[in-house]
Amino acid sequence: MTLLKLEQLYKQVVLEHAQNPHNQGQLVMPTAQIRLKNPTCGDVIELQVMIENKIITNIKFTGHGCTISQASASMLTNTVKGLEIKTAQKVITNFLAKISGQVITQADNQQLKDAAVLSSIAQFPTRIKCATLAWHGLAEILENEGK
Amino acid sequence: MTLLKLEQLYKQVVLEHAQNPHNQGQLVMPTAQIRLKNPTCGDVIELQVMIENKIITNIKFTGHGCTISQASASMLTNTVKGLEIKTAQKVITNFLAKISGQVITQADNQQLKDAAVLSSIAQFPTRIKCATLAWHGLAEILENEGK
Amino acid sequence: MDNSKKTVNVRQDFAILATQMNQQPLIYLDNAATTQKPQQVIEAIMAYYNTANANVHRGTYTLANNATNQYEQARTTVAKFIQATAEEIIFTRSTTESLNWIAKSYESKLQTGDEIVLTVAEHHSNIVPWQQLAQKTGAVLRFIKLDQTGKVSLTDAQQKITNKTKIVTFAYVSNVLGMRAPILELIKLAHAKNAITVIDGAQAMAHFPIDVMQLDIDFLAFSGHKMYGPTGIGVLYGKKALLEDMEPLQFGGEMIDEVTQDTATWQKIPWKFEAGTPNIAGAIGLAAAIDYLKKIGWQKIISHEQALMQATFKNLKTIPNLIIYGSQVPEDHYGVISFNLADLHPHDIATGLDLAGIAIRAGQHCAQPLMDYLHVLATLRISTSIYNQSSEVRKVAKILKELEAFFKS
Amino acid sequence: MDNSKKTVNVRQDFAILATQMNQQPLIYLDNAATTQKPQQVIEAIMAYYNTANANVHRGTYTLANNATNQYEQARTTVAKFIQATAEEIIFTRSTTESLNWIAKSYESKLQTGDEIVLTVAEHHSNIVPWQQLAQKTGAVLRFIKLDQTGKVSLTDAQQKITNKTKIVTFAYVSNVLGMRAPILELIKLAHAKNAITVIDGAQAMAHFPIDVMQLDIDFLAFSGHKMYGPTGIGVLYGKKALLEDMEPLQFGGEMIDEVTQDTATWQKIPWKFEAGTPNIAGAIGLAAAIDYLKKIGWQKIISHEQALMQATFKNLKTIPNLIIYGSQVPEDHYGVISFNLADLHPHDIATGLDLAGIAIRAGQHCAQPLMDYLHVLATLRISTSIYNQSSEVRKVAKILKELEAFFKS
Ligand SMILES: Cc1ncc(COP(=O)(O)O)c(C=O)c1O
Ligand SMILES: Cc1ncc(COP(=O)(O)O)c(C=O)c1O
Repeated sequence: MTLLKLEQLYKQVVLEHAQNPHNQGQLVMPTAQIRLKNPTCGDVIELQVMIENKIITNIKFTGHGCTISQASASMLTNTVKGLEIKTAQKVITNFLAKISGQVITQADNQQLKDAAVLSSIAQFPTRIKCATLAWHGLAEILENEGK
Repeated sequence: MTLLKLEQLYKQVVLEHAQNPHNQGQLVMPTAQIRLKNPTCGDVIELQVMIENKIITNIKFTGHGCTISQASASMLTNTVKGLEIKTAQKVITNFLAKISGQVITQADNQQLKDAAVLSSIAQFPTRIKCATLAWHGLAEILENEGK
Repeated sequence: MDNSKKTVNVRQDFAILATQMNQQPLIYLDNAATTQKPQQVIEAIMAYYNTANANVHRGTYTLANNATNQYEQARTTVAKFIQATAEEIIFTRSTTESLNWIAKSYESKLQTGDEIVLTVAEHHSNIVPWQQLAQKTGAVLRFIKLDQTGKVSLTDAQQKITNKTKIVTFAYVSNVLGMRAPILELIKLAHAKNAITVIDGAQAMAHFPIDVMQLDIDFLAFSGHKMYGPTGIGVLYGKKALLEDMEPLQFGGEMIDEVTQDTATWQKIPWKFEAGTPNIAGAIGLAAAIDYLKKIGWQKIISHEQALMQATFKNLKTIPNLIIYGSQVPEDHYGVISFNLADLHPHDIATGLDLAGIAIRAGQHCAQPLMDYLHVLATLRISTSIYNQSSEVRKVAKILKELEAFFKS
Repeated sequence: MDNSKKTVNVRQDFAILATQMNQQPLIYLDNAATTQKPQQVIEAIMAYYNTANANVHRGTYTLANNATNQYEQARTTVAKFIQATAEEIIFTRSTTESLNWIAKSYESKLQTGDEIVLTVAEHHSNIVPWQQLAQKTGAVLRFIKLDQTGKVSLTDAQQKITNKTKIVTFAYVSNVLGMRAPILELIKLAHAKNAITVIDGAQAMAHFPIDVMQLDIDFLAFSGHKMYGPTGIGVLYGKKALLEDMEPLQFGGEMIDEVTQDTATWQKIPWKFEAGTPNIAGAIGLAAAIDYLKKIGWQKIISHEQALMQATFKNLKTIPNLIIYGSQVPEDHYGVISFNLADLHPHDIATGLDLAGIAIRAGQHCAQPLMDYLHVLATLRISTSIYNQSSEVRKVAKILKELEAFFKS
């Protein structure tokens, strides 16, 4: 029974992202970057982005952390690469809404790509911080860019 | 019933000492003095003593406070005036013992003079501080003298 | 008018009110010192310990998450109570600690010649921290006087609050006179000179609603135990920008972002101020007290307390040699009334009342400068709350008369 | 060996142990963060509020006198518990506050070039206050290393404690490694150089008796909530002469002797440190926790905890890829054991355990410098107490194996 619940949290796609993270590494010349920390567990993620003409042309991350935070960062980079700032901000808002248990439209859901599966975390409140760490970080970067 | 208990606390002799305190005033040339304060209620007593050849040849007090603290200071001065330091210390010890509910010998009791009646305060723990303020002050003076 | 009917529901919530003191039914009239606690508050504390106890902001397991949620929910409850946001609420031990933290944090911000303005009616907890600040920085304390009715004098305030003023601080309600300071006017005077305002809310919170936004309060300090909450929990409210500008006062677990052997960085507000394990049960108990007040409702609380103050005045006024300090108008008193009876010492009177089961305060009420100002050595003080009833103050007046006769005989 | 029989009496006292977590019986193994509270403690708090609640050191009526007596009696209980005198016991909020107060009070006593010696295994609460002290005074921090088994190295201590050393401070028991510092030797080294010793007792008090006289401890800090007592109450013990030599850290009601508008004088120790209304119910609850420990008796506590640590080791050792940090000898661990499982992230493991009702900690345990020193990012930590039983640690081991299989598949 415990394992069943665990499988619900760590879906295959989550484990895959964690084991083979996408966009891991550093950008040569990022236009913005941020360092994020979950002080409870010590997870650290550094996000670097390249923004050109209000479009996220590249994004990478480094750091270490639990399966959820790593998979979530990997999914985030996949989802937002190539998006305009405004669109990326909408996607982040949708992701945060979904993960806190709200229902979003199917179109919005599709836009989340793999990250959509992370919504199962809504049932595991102790891990929401892990799943949203990178997303909050990107939101902060984009807010500053928008200014 | 309340008044009965009150009478027990404020015996006639207590009220008399408070209304006509003995040895109130200041010494011209005290050999030692102390200022005492009960921070709960603001009572203040200043004790002045004249000690010659290890004898308390004179003692006076000033200050303001409740009936109990004034009466007690008045009784103290009456009781210890003329005593040797050592004897006065023993008297103080006996007084403090009696007021905290302990039994003392009849001889010791007589030596307390009027102050013996204050022992009824043992039943009124909220007022013990008032009744012992001056006595603790003299104890401190005598301890320093003895050094 | 007897309002015992209105209060009977409330009294059931306070088990201690059914006890005896010196073989008499307890009449508790020292609410300005600390209020009694309703079962709702005691049960909230018990429930926390029996179902959710864990340390906060640390554990990754469900129990710890529950504890953290309850603790942070308590912060939100406090914030809503005064119309603030949760990040502006710091949990402290007490009003005293809150005031000390503000004063301490201004050590790096004041200079010789700066002035701190307070009133002559402050509680020691809102004097001594400022004395210390003045000693450390060379700033000067300036005391606003009271007018003849005991009100904080706005005329004098206008004199005292100048361009030199950096901080204006005062008790919203005096713990001796029970009177309300002209808070709106004082804050306007302060802000006109760019001074910050520090409000000692200790005696206000249980009696009427406070809206920090509308009053434009910069800092507000209060204690849980004076508003039906537990001991050991207090609140420091500060405007977001001001709190962000303040350095933490204590250091250690929970308030930390990152630590190496030689350096450390802090969390955001409010957590940067809460070093170490906080009084979790205390915060939850305070939130329960606020819920309790809300359930009764301000309107009911205020009308009950005003009626009671009227009854108190009416009864005390039947005693010829009794002097009431401050305003002679019941409506000016928020739960507190100080007086003396002839030239009898308050301590003796309080003992007489105690023997009749009546708990009222005699002394200086941690306000020696005000005692000096009023030229009294000490006073008696009745302080009321939602569970007191006019039959109780009637009994006080009756016993006072008996005591006067006893001591004068 | 199953010691559930020995513990069954104790478990009844903790209502929370009968609750479910994630549909599983709760197994609480985060006792180093905070312990659960027995009914005896919760009831002492309730009884205080329901029968004796009043403010302390102020009122002249019987109820206030009762409250004051209970509060001061709690102080005496704490004093006896560590072989101190009542005037040497100051009630604070927590270990963290106690340590901050000591560090703060040495700001006026240290100079550039003075050294503060601690160990690399300290909790943030025993690092950051000293960093602040160093920044303010120009003093330097020096960290004693651990030997290969995780013990505080006496060889290194001899190097680090020199004539420049003014303060030597360390956790009696580490909250990560669970190991006991060589307290007698360290204190002797410190005193030989006329340095004062500050002991962080947070993780020690619940596990074995401490005699401040015999150990010649100068200052000792600990928290009620880690020894079966309530949150929001801690203790600062200091030798009488040292406390008398310290200035108060907070100012206001209760700690005052006399106040005028511009000056104030303080009470004697311990009261000069307790400004404002203290956590009265917290102090009484802590005393009840001490009475509870005494009733069970140290011998029983120690033998139960040792047997449990042995069982914990035995069970964890059956997992091949599990690394235990620090000593590999169960007897060296006082209620705490940190470990990692293969290269799995502690956070993921903790979630898996949580789903099985098991509450253990994953993370850095407020000890980042120690994590750096051990070259780990985070660890898992089991911390036990008098109510845990070997069947519980057996279940932990079983689930750990399942989790390893799950994450490795
Ligand atoms: C006006 C005022 N300010 C401050 C305080 C101090 O409150 P506490 O003792 O809870 O810190 C009190 C209570 O005694 C008070 O009445
Ligand atoms: C060794 C050690 N020191 C200090 C502390 C801080 O204790 P508190 O949070 O109760 O102030 C802790 C608890 O986390 C600890 O384990």
